[in-house]
Amino acid sequence: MNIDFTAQELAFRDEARAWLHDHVPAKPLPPLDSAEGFAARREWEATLAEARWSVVSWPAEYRGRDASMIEWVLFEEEYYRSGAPVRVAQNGISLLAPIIFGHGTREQRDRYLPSMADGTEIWAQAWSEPEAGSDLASIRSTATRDDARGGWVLNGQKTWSSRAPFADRGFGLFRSDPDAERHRGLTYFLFPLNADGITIRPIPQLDGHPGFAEIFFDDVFVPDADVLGAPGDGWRVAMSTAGNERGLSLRSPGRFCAAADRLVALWRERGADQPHLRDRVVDSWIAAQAYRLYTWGTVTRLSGGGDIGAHGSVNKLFWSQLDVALHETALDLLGPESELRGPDAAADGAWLDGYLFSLSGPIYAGTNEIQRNIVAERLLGLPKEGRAR
Amino acid sequence: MNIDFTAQELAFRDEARAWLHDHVPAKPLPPLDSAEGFAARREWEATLAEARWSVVSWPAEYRGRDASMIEWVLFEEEYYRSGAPVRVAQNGISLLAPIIFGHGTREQRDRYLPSMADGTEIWAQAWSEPEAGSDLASIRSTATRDDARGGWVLNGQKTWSSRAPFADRGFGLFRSDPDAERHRGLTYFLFPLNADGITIRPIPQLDGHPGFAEIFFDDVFVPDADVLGAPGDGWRVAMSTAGNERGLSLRSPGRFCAAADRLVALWRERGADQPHLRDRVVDSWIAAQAYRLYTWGTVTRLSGGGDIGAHGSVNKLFWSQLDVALHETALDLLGPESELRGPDAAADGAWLDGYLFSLSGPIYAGTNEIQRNIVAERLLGLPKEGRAR
Amino acid sequence: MRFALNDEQLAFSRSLDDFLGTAEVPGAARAWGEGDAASGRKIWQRLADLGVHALCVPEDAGGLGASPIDLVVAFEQIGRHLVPGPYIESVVVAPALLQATDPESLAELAAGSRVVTLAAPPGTPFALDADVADRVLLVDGDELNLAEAGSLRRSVDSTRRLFEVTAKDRLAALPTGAVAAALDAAALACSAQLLGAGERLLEEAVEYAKNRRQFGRAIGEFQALKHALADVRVALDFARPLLHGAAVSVGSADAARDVSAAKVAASDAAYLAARTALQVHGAIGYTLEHDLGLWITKVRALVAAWGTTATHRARVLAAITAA
Amino acid sequence: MRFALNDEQLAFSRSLDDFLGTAEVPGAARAWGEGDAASGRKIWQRLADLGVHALCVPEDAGGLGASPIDLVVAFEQIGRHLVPGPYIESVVVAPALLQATDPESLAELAAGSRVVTLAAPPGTPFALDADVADRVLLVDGDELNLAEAGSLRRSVDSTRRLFEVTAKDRLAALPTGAVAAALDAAALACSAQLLGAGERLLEEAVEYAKNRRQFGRAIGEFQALKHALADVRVALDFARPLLHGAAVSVGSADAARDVSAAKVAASDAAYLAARTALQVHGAIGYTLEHDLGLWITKVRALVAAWGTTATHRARVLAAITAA
Repeated sequence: MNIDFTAQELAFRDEARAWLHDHVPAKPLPPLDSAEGFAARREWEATLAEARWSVVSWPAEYRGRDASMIEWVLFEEEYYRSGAPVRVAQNGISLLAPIIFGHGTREQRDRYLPSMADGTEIWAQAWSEPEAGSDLASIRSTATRDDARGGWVLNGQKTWSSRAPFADRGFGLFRSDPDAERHRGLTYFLFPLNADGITIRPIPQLDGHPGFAEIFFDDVFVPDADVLGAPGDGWRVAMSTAGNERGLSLRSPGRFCAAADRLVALWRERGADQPHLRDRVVDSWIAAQAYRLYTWGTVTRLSGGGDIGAHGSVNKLFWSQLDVALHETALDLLGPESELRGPDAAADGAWLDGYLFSLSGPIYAGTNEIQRNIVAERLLGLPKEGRAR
Repeated sequence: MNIDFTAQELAFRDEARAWLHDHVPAKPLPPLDSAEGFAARREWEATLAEARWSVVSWPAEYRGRDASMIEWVLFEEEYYRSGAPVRVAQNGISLLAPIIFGHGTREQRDRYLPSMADGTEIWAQAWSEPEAGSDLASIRSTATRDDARGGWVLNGQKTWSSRAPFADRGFGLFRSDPDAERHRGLTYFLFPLNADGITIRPIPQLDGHPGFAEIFFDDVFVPDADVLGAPGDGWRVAMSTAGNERGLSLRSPGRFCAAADRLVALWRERGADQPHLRDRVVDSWIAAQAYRLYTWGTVTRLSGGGDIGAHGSVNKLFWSQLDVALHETALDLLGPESELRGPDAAADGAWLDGYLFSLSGPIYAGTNEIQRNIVAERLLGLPKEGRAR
Repeated sequence: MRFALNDEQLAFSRSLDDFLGTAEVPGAARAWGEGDAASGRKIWQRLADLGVHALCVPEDAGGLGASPIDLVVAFEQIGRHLVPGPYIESVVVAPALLQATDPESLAELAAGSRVVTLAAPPGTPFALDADVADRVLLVDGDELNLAEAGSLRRSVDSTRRLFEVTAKDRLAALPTGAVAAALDAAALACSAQLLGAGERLLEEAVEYAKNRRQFGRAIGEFQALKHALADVRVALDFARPLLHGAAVSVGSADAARDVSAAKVAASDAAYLAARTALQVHGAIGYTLEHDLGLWITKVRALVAAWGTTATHRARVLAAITAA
Repeated sequence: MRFALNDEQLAFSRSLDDFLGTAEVPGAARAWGEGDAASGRKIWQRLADLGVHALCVPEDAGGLGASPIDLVVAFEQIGRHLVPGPYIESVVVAPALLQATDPESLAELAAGSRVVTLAAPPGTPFALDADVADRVLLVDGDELNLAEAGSLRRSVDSTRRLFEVTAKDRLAALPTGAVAAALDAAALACSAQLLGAGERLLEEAVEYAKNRRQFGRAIGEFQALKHALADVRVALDFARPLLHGAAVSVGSADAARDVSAAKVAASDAAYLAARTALQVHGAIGYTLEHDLGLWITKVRALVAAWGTTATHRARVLAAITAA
């Protein structure tokens, strides 16, 4: 058991660190989900891509560096430690790209991956529907076969589509066989968000920015070339583990370690007369450290051919709770100023923004209630009893 | 709205305080659930009774003082503040006596209440059964009619009978109609614990003392005179609110206020270099204060003819959690000494004993899971879904 | 001993609830946050007509000289309905501070025709809604100053418009204890506001849990949500008596301790209600379109207002260890 | 980077688990607590035969000179199976402290034929099981003393027999850092014991929840219990990597920080497991007849042993704020 890295891994990390040190914007960019913030981050994606840092784990032919999972985690640690901007291309890169690599045609890879890698096309996910929040399988939006045109016609409504207000393309599941039950008869589609028949309605979040949107589909035609995997096989395609390993399940520990380090710095500034907060500061740091080490364990297992499986739920429960607790502690340290937002506030308002963002953690990508059910039933073997939300 | 007391109430309180000040044993008695501790507490009950402080809220003819509910709470505050011993007669006085007053015959009152009041007969409850922990209505112990002898024959097994290892008499529900469903067909019996056919098996608790016992019934005859209420009506009798108001639901706030005061004193001694515990000490004190004030609200409502109903569950959830948290905080203040028990430990081991006792709070008298169901369904009106333990 | 609201207090509470329930307050609060105070001012005036603004003004100055209990009743409704505006400042603090220096203003305050706001660092570093106030004050120790509003600072609660202030003219040195008493009354009112917000959040979450269906049943059937909501009920039920107890003890030696205990408990209970309500609602609760977010962000702001819970815990500790 | 146990470590763990699973340890632990050490001594010797006692003894002194990872593996099984006796003292601390002053004793320690116990105030004020020890030590700062055992003190964990000690003869002044390193190793072993106890408590609770029926179904179907048990799984899963990380960092500049982080997380996770297991079992878990109580009381004792969580949190804070 060790946490030592090869010379190659260390060289990779050092190169990333040096490049980030030289290139990360000195001033924080405008908020991610504002028009300016989105545009500024597109540019940042292009800058990353130019130096081949945007998709390090992809193969070289698609602008990657063939980085191993270890190298990917090391890169992410450096990325967050450097204070670099949140990645606007993240949903595409972490949720969609693994599916395209695993289930897409050669043509689909060539058509979509390069523009994803350099930020010219930003992707938004379109999973949830108004009546199917956490219950993904109860999707009602339809795909009707159109043999004449060689494709499908989409109708219905998606919601909670992150990034959709400013993104270029979307991906999601539609019910292509109206007679099939729940998980069956779903098909995975890719589509441009400016297609005829698509209407986007941005939804402002608690922080005031439109982090997500509703997408309305009114006879939207999608050619067969933009079906990912086989028609009717969408659920299996979407749930294939490849999509989770480097995405939400294996959420980058660098993010929490960097936040914990900032919290410790805040404590150094303001903790002297707030000793009652000591335990919470320490516990946040310990939790971030635990998450980092846990991730190395996961990487070891996955590198050895293992599957993340229901452990992804353990992972999600932990980081989502850590994230809320860490930001709550920071706000308590800020005292009467904790309600302030924006550039006049401490750390340019990053603590409050991070706090508001953290509140979505226990909700999205499967509520924590669902994750606890999964842990209890699949890892502990407790009996089922009608799945809970 | 006020928390002012009448001259009569204040005089009552002052009299109690003065008497307790003069009579409470200087040294703590041996543990309640040891033979010596039990015997010493019987004597203490007699001392209380002699001065008419053992059952203040009972009518004068049964050695009480006709104290109002307000006076009773005041007495309890003084009792706990004085550091007086835990009452060995408590189960009888708080659980059984209200039922005897409400449903018993004149003869039953005359036969049982005086000896309960002076501690010559200590009562143990016999509710639970091995297969019916929290699910009280699934009682299997039987009562079979014996017309010839004019009574009933009890068979079966009860468990978790507090005080049973050293007590004199028991009370509990038995299934008198084998064909009736769950809550129906139960009858409320009183019986001597030394009756023919009764076997008591003491069960040692985490603290090493036999706080409860199993009671085995093997053809135990009970005459009709010892049926409380009508045969078959036992569930209704047992659940009548009278039994809860001054018992477990309206658990004496004096107990928690006295414990919180002791915690604050411990903090004064040891808190200086443990500022990280500040919030927990303060929160325990605030919670005890909240419980005291909440109780005055309940007393106001009950005095006005109101019913405690499902608010008893709110109450139980709060005090049981407060009690655990308060004792955990004390143990943390004690640091490396916190594991010590007995007379050599801080406060004669009272913190650790109190801690172990507090752990039973969320379990007994209906687990906290059941209490939360009751609050959710009866107070919040959320839909039922098969009752949980 | 009678520890319950009396019939007049219950009727007062109901009259405010009835009015505010039909006043489309969340819309007014949103507009208020965007600088359009018109609807908010109408509500302000109607609440003044219902007697809210006169509560803390002595009878001989044209007010009601009401008890702190009435104050708690009123501010619980203000919190429950998300009423925007400098109520604590104008209704609670200003009458206490201006009594000596500007007694004539009290009748106007009582009538709702004068809006006063103030900052009182360190606990209250900014003046709420200074742009709609007729007068901006700055309390500096025992000194009362007329102040000038500076730039607008954004709060997590978009309906709270905070302004920097700088002292302009010194108005008076207030008698010892006057500022402390006024700020205690403010903290008490803020606690009541938090409790009202917490009650509303619980109510909304319960309603949503009864109606929202997932996996083929109402989500309120799932035990995890039931128990989380039950815990909120418990927390609120035990915060309320502390609030009422603090109101009863105003003027006594224990007032500061009891107000602080109430602020701590009301903050924690309301915060638990907010977190739980958000989790029950899921993503919809995370949108600004749904009114829930207005209450959630308000609770976040108020737990740190008029003294953080840390400050109030420290005050409780000082009181209980001094004895 | 390979952050997982290797095959030898897994085999070692399994061998201990297999033996202890058949050794009727809870019965031995009960007897041990009552002063009858016979069965406990047999287990002691068998574990020595399996290599446990030789782990920290250098190879040239007749030991295995094993890695801290192996130590963690062994003590997790000791905690999991509730093995009574001064293992941390004899297996971990004594070899480190006696290396300089009494090198001959090391081979006997490694063979399990010598039992050593010790006190090291303030974190470890009493000597465990001094009545069965061949030697009692007292660590006072950097000074190592031979000590005399005084009276028996009762622990909440009836299988922990604590003795007061007084110094008799001064043995040596230990080199700077030696005591600290030995006590860190002890805290690491204690953390592993806690994690093992926590895993066992979870396992017992899950089994009980699957089999115990109430209200017509297995109580493990109820979401409240499911979620409580899932939370325990999460807490244990994230304590384990801290333990392994601390083992890896032994000897580095971060060792003290990492050991303390592990002790905090293992204590909190094991304590959560204990509280949850008790709540799942209900009254039966509250009886001494059921073995569950032995684990519950042991966890309560160990969270305060070899440095309380407060002490360890303070050490983490000092380390992370010094940087």
